Amino acid sequence: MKKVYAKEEYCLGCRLCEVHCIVAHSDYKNDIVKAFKKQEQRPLPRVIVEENRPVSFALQCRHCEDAPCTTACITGAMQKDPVTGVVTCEESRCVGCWTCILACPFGAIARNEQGKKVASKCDLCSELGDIPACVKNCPNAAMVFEER
Amino acid sequence: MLMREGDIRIPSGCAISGIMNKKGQVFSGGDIIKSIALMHDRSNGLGGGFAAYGIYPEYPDHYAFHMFYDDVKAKENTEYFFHLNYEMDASEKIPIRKVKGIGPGPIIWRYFVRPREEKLFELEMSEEDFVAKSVFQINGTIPGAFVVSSGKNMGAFKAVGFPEDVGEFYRLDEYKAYIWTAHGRFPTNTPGWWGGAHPFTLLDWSIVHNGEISSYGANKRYLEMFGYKLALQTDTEAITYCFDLLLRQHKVPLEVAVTALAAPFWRDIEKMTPEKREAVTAIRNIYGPLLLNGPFSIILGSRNGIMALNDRVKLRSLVAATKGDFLYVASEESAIREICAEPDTVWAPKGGEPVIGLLEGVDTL
Amino acid sequence: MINYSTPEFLIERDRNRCIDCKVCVRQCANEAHSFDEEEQKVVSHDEKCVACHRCVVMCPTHALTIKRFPLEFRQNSLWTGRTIKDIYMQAETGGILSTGMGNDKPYPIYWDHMLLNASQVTNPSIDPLREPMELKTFIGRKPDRLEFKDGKLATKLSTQLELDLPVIFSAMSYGSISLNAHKSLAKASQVEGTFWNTGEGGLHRDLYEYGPNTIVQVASGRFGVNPEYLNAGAAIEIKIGQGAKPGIGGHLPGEKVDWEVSKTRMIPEGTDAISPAPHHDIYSIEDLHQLIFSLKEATNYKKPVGVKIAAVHNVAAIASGIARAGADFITLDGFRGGTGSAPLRTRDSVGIPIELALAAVDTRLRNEGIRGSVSIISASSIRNSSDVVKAIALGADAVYIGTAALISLGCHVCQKCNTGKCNWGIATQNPNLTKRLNPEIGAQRAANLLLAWKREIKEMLGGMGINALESLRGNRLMLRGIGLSDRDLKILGINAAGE
Amino acid sequence: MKYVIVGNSAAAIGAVEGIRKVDKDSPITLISDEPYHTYSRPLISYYLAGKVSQEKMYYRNEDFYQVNKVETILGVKAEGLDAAEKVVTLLNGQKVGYDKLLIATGGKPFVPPNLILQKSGMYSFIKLDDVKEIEKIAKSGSKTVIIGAGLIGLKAAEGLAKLGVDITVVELANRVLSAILDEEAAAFVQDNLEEHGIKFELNTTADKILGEDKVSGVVLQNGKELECDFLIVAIGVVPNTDLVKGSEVKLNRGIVVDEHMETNVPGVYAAGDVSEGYDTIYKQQRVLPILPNAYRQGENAGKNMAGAESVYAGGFAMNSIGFFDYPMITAGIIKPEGDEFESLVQSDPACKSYKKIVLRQDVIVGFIYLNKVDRAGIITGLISDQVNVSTFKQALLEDDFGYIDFPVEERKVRMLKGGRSA
Repeated sequence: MKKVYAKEEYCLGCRLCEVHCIVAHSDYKNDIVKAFKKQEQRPLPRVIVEENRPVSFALQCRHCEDAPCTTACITGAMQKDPVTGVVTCEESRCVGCWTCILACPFGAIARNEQGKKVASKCDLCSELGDIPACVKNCPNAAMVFEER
Repeated sequence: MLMREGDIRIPSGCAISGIMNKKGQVFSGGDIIKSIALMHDRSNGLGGGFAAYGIYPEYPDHYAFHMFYDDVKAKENTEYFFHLNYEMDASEKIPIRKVKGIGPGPIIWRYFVRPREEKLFELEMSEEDFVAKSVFQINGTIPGAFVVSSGKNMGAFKAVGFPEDVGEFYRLDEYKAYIWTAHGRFPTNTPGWWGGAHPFTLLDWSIVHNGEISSYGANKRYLEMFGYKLALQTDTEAITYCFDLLLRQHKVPLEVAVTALAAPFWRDIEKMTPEKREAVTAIRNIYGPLLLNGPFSIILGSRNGIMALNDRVKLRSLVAATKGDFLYVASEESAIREICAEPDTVWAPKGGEPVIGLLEGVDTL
Repeated sequence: MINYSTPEFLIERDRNRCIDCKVCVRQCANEAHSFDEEEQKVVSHDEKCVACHRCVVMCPTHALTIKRFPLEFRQNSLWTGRTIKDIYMQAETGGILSTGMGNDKPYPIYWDHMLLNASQVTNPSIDPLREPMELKTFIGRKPDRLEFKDGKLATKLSTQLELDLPVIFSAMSYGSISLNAHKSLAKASQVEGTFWNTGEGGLHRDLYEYGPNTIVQVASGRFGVNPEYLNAGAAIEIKIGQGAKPGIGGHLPGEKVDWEVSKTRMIPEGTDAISPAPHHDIYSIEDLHQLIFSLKEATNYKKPVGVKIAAVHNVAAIASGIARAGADFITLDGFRGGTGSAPLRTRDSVGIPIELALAAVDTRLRNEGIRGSVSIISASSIRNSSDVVKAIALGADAVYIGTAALISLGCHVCQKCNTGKCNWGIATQNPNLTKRLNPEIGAQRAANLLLAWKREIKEMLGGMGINALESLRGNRLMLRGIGLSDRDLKILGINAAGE
Repeated sequence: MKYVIVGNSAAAIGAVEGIRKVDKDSPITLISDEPYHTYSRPLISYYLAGKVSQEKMYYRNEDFYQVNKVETILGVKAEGLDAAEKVVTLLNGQKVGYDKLLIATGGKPFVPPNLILQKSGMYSFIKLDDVKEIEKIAKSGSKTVIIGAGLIGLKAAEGLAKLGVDITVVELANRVLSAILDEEAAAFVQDNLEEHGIKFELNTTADKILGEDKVSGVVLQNGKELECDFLIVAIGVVPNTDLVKGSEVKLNRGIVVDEHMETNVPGVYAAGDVSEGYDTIYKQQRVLPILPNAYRQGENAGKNMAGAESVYAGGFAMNSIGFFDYPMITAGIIKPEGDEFESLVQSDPACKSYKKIVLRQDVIVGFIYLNKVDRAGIITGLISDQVNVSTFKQALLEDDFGYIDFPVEERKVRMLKGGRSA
């Protein structure tokens, strides 16, 4: 399946991927300013920028084949789509037990505790039906979305 | 007063025509006049001319200088120049007949001369280089004098007017030549100076040309490095010198000269055999400044034959035909059929592909 | 002591648009933005801004604008703000004023005083979309004539550089610019069929694969010069001078000499790399002759060897000497040429415009009948394809582009190359900054620039009724001057518009 | 091929999904004594606290059985196994034949003899039915005693506290969550629980239950007497091996299986809390009663039952749990004994955070994260992959520890691989 791969040698550490991830998962998908200023509960970025200058890179869910988060999930909220391979968290079923956080070897799942506690993770922007927002908006092509 | 050729660059469109007999049989100028006359509309009455080879069998080894003089002073100065540098065996007014379409012109004179041996020895020059240098000297330093032609057993005849009138004016029906070329001119502006009419000649070379080459500036500056003085600033002059440089001075084969002037495209060069590719690449690299860019069709004449050539994208018309020992080339097919109703073959040469007609027994122009 | 300096630029932040995402904070190497923890807001510091626009371009909400700082001195044509500030700076530091990029003074730009021709009626223009349009260019020594024996070519040509367009990336050393910038230019050269020049800092091991598209430079410091290096490139350029600083050497501060630069330059890590003003083995033209032939010997006469000089008053005579000393090409670098670092006064006051130098050299070499024996590469201040066309018409075989190439990579011409804080990852060795230039993107952009210029040059050639570049080269009839003195026109060898 | 699965929780569901990855069509019969659609047992405390509805407890969508072509026999207990005849006998007398059988009966509460649930008001806290009963009696102001301060006991306490129940937790060990926390961590957790009104009696347990038919109090071994309206026994869970008792299926603490999750009886498999499995840290077969493990064992068993070759590589203890929004994640050996271990500890009372990482020869074998639990899975991953962390040991406890701290090559390989593959 197509996944996002980081090219750390070109990551600027600018964190625009985080900004655009937030926007893509907000109610204002085409308006950054509103996504940040109007939305009461701003989504968490689902991409993590790790940085230890000069090295930095963006990391998001690897959508593992055996996805430990899905086998660990106590509610069945975390599922890997058998067709697309995308691992998503059905937030209405998630109870915020964080077993997925315990299980994810990439540390790619975040705790969203703004309202109902839910696990927040990369969904490859499946809803937008486009290439993921982080990849699309990376100013330096430090991420690629491709089949390997 | 309008500036004349040499003071300014004047572009022009034209008609050209040429006839040769490959066996060297001479024939009268009547046909070439008829041929060029048919293309009357391609000229505008501001210039016409002819070159003829084989017209002076009585002086085969003399350089026949055809001269225009604005005044007697110019004639005297030039004749003094000849006196210093040449043995002169004949000198006469070129016979003309009054024609309605030809206005008042310069003093028209011709001389049959041979370079003085001591001069050649003194300057360590070949006869031809010496003559060429003389042409530049006369044109460049004697006010009011202009060399119309300077080859052996050949001559150029030109004037301001329509070409058929020019032919009649010079009584060309009375001359016999084995090569005739003709030119009818359509300059965009000209003061009506006779020297500016075509053909342009140097030594045996004569050129009639239709077109306007956009590479003129590049060609000119390259030629200047080799000592040419482009007094007239005309394409015809530049083209003549291009051939002179390549064929006479650098002694490259005719096909090399053609390759330089109407080079094949790189995309075609890539498909050539390695050996040919190397040679053509070298030609384009070294002689690139001689590439004639922009539209042209020319007929290059020499004592050995003629070559007709189009620019490499064929932006000007050119048609060729054969009939027996005769080779015809002209801007329009009708101009050939006018004098040769049923040619053996007729074709339109491709851009950059020369039509070469050589006398029997010679292998280059 | 109070600091008299005042900001040059004003950073305007639209608070209605700013989302405090801190992208600007992370992007500014000059620290012109910071995050105020107490206020939980991003704030700006005008005095640190150099107007490189990195933050403006990166800001996801377009909340930032940079303006000229509105502080005015009393109007004075002689004592301008810039003049006054220079004095403050020197009074404070006692130092030579240093700067980057090329001369920015309002001297005449001759390119803008020359106009090109086009065909009308008597001569058809040629449509490059329908007809072949050839830009192939050869750089190298050419014989006066070719000889043929039995119809076959008998002349052996010396090695020529073959270019698909008459534009080469000019010498910018690894050290003055980043490895990623080098990679970008090298790759773009390969893609578009031209060359790039190492500059005087050697050739990084990773770039040897681009050797067939590389001109390696030998300068007074001889950094990175060894037999392998000389043989790695397609041609060698001896750098005598640079248009931005004629008569001046170079100085790469030790902090830019990291491990990779040190390996490439063959000098200890962290030491200053000082290029002497002259080559200390070239004090005369005959010495140059010897170096040219030493380099030819070292490369088995397989590589064209050129010489780069700054355009100075006597440039035509010097160029003639270089041609006669055996150079295969001469690079003329005009007084607007760029630099990674130069003394301000030298940059702005020494040398002559390339347009005049180029015309003078071409004319001189033609008058001497030796123009064909040497190629001329014109460097400095080429901004666009029409400048290229004008340079070729004046007589250049090809042009070098430096600043334009860097702009294609993102340079915003803030003139702070000398600080090593290039926010675009170009003129810096700071690993935090160099990674900002992704050489894949850089190569694409630089190649796109060349491609675009190719297309434009073809359009202009076609318009002039020319379908091969050699018919434009030195064809000054295609140029007309506008607003030039008779003297200028004479030196340029062109007529005035309307003539 | 006919598959029979006894059980309806994580291991059983894992087995269904495992079988269906290999065999799309053969019939599967799933038998459970519980009458419900598959649900998540850990969610019963959430149910009790009113945080999830019964529908939201479903472990898989309602069409799960249908989509996976599973025939269910729910609400009927499987009573006996005749391995020779390949037949499972149900409590209602029905006999179900199989070609391949999976026993995924899970665990059952361990109840010491003196606490046998004979009076009303005494409950376990394992199944949905347990909380459905508790729900009826647990009211604001009512009192309860919970025996056992393990995961189940404390989850029950949290759920009841939210209903306003007065709670005392009794624990025999010296600390709460003694299986997964060391003393220092346990103190943090206990403090937090106490802040929410839960009382503790440690180092003791129930001695005697008071009340006639109905529980009215507990007398502890330390002599204290606690009044209560109901009592929850949450001492522990043991494998529910009733089905195979008396059969030739070999038992240790749990059902003994090989790396394919197959028992000593060919065609009979076991997975989940009922079985043992390889513990990669202790390097021995153990019962690992945790949900992720159950699912993986079940899935693995399913694949093998369907004829694929699949090896269960083993697991180790790991838990993520939280009380009153105070999260904790632990795994492996958390209270090491012996010279071979090294412990890295960072304790920050101001942030109520605690981190402990236990290493054995520079390989992580266990950890405790309290409060700051983000990205804990990276450590779990390092445990599973037995990565030697000597080069980046110093970064492990940092707040921003991540892949950036890995050696470059290790990082690139992991990230480029694009995730774990089966």
